Amino acid sequence: HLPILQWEDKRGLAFTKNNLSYSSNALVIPVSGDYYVYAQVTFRGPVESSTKPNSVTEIITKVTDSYPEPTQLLTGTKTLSENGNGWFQPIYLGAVVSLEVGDKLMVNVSDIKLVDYTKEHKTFFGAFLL
Amino acid sequence: HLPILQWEDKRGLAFTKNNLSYSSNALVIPVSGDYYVYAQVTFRGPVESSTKPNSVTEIITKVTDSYPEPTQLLTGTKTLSENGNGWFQPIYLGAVVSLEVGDKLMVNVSDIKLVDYTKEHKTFFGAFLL
Amino acid sequence: HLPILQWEDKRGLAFTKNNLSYSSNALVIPVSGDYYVYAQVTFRGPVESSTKPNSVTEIITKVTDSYPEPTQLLTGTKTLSENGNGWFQPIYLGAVVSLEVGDKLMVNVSDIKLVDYTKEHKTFFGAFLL
Amino acid sequence: RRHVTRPHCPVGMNWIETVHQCCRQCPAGTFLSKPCTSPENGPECRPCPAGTFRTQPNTLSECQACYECDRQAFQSVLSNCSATSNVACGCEPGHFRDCIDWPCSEFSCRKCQPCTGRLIQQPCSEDKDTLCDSNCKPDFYKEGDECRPCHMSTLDTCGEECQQVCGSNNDRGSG
Amino acid sequence: RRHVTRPHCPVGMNWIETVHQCCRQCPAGTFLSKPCTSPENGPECRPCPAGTFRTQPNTLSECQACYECDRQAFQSVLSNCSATSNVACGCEPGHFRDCIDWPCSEFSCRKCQPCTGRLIQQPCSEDKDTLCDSNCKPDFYKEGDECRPCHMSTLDTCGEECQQVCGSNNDRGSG
Repeated sequence: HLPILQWEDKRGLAFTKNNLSYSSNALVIPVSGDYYVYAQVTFRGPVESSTKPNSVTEIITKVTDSYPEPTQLLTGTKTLSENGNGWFQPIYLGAVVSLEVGDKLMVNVSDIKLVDYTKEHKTFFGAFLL
Repeated sequence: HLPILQWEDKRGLAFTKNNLSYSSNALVIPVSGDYYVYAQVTFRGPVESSTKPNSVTEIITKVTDSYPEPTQLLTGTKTLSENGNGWFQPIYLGAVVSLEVGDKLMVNVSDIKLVDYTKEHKTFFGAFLL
Repeated sequence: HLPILQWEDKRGLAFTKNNLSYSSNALVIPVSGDYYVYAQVTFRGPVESSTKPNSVTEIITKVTDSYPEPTQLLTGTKTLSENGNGWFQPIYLGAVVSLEVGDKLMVNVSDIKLVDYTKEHKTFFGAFLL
Repeated sequence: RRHVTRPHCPVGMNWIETVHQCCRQCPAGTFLSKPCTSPENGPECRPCPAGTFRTQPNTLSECQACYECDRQAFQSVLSNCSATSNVACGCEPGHFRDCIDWPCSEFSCRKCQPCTGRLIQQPCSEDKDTLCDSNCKPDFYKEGDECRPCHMSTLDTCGEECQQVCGSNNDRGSG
Repeated sequence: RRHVTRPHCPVGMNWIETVHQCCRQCPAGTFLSKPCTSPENGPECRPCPAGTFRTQPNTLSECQACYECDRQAFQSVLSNCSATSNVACGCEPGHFRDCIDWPCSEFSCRKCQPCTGRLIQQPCSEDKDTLCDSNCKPDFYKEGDECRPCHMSTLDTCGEECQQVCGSNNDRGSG
């Protein structure tokens, strides 16, 4: 599977409440229902080791005890046409999904070395019950 | 008018509830109020027939009995600078709009042949009452 | 600081209600709580005076009486690889933030001359209490 | 906290929150339409509707929607979606798979290059373009990075390279 | 409307909505953990936890998260984040700051160009690439926009430009 992002859940703008908790890289759903789930990942390059990527991908996935494989809920794939020097590419995803209590939400990316983790307002992830 | 996208409303991740129904390519508003409306369309190319497009556009429109023409609610237009080979370009739109009972919401695109319809988590459309 | 966008709050699709008011370029928070805040800015070029920009940035900021400096809540930065002729680049941002009564929300951009202000459905800004 | 850890169910069974008990999993190709009333009797499982699938035993309330192959982008169906497996897509003949991402879940189908005037070192395959020989076939001369047939060359278009390769042919007035 | 304008508090104090009164500000490097019970007695201020900061006196309930320097993109830490100041990032030695936006809050660190075979007009600095002299150093000849050392040239690779510069050296059989 694609690498999973880790998140800050307490400091600065980050917070969890209404029993929506964050543990081992996932938001854990406290009560079944319809949630608006969203995430933005800012990708940037070039970076040291990685070869010149021709695309970046962000996927919000769901893991549930009722099924052995993760389910891809939302996907954003963008090809890159930036030339040699510095490039930035934000991808925002958001939609309503039906979730069960205990379901886990995670964000996967095509290449973790391309993720801009330097500022909390550029890469973020969240959900709220409708 | 620009071509209108058709949507799956029952299978896989798709669902309709709280009387929000889907018929003839549109979400039908069951009760007047403010809704958060959103849609993502992933465009991709090159495709067989179409000449090399220089831009892609996604528009969420409203059709109402009280006015003969559709109203453009949200628009995302992106020029393409990808060279010859395969390219992907997702466009996400979302905002709060005031709607009346019976209003219909649809998604128009600049060129339907450029829409990636192959995976439900790449192109999606929805709304919820605030 | 980066230039602040001005918004239409009454005509066309624009509206304010539930005491969320708009004054001096900012949405004013009427009651403390968690809000989903969002904005899309469509950037476009080339424009007369400005040199060829190599990026565009949109930032949703918060100004509060409790702190002398604005806080950056959400940021979208995209490098431009468009060649000479006309280009369009929409940036959408949206997330849940905790706000206090009296807080002010604004949208800053890297270069105000590059903002496409011509159609209300291409550049928009809003928030709703969860 | 109310639900610290979910009680563990025996192998082949999953915890069903709504009935607060373990139920047997529905087999691959089906979904859970009604939970079991007790662990002993089985849940009601219904086959995945057309256009959906489940590759594994599960206690989900719906099946996953099948992907579709991108016909407009020269993709072809390698195997159709079934109740227990997603569709598998490849490229139409004369095209190869150009991966957009890793592990190539997104790819575009590009036309195989024809190697006009050259010998084929390696034919076009599922995921690699034809590999053409670097120099031209006999009776072809190099023009930039193209190989042109001698018989198409005329005296004034036949530059130095062409002379070398096709020179003798012209004397024999062929073509 | 209920709150047309907020009552003004004296300098050094902010209006706290939850207790409907003015409270003294917490100093930079701390945040307001409990509002004051009356304007006279102070609010409870707690130091910003590790990884957060406040540069100004405030009555906020949390501190701002520190930025991080982009190590994979050759950024280096000029000064660490402290309770009262954000991290400051620059570029690793041998790189210069290539601003992506104005006022250069986003920048990438690019390798300084080496000026092989040329004199350096201006060395590489924090925010500007090395400025190389337009013509080549002595004993170097121009090839395209590169400067090549004479001693590396051999008779057949030494074109016209090279002859001019290195010609006399070859006679003296150097290298």
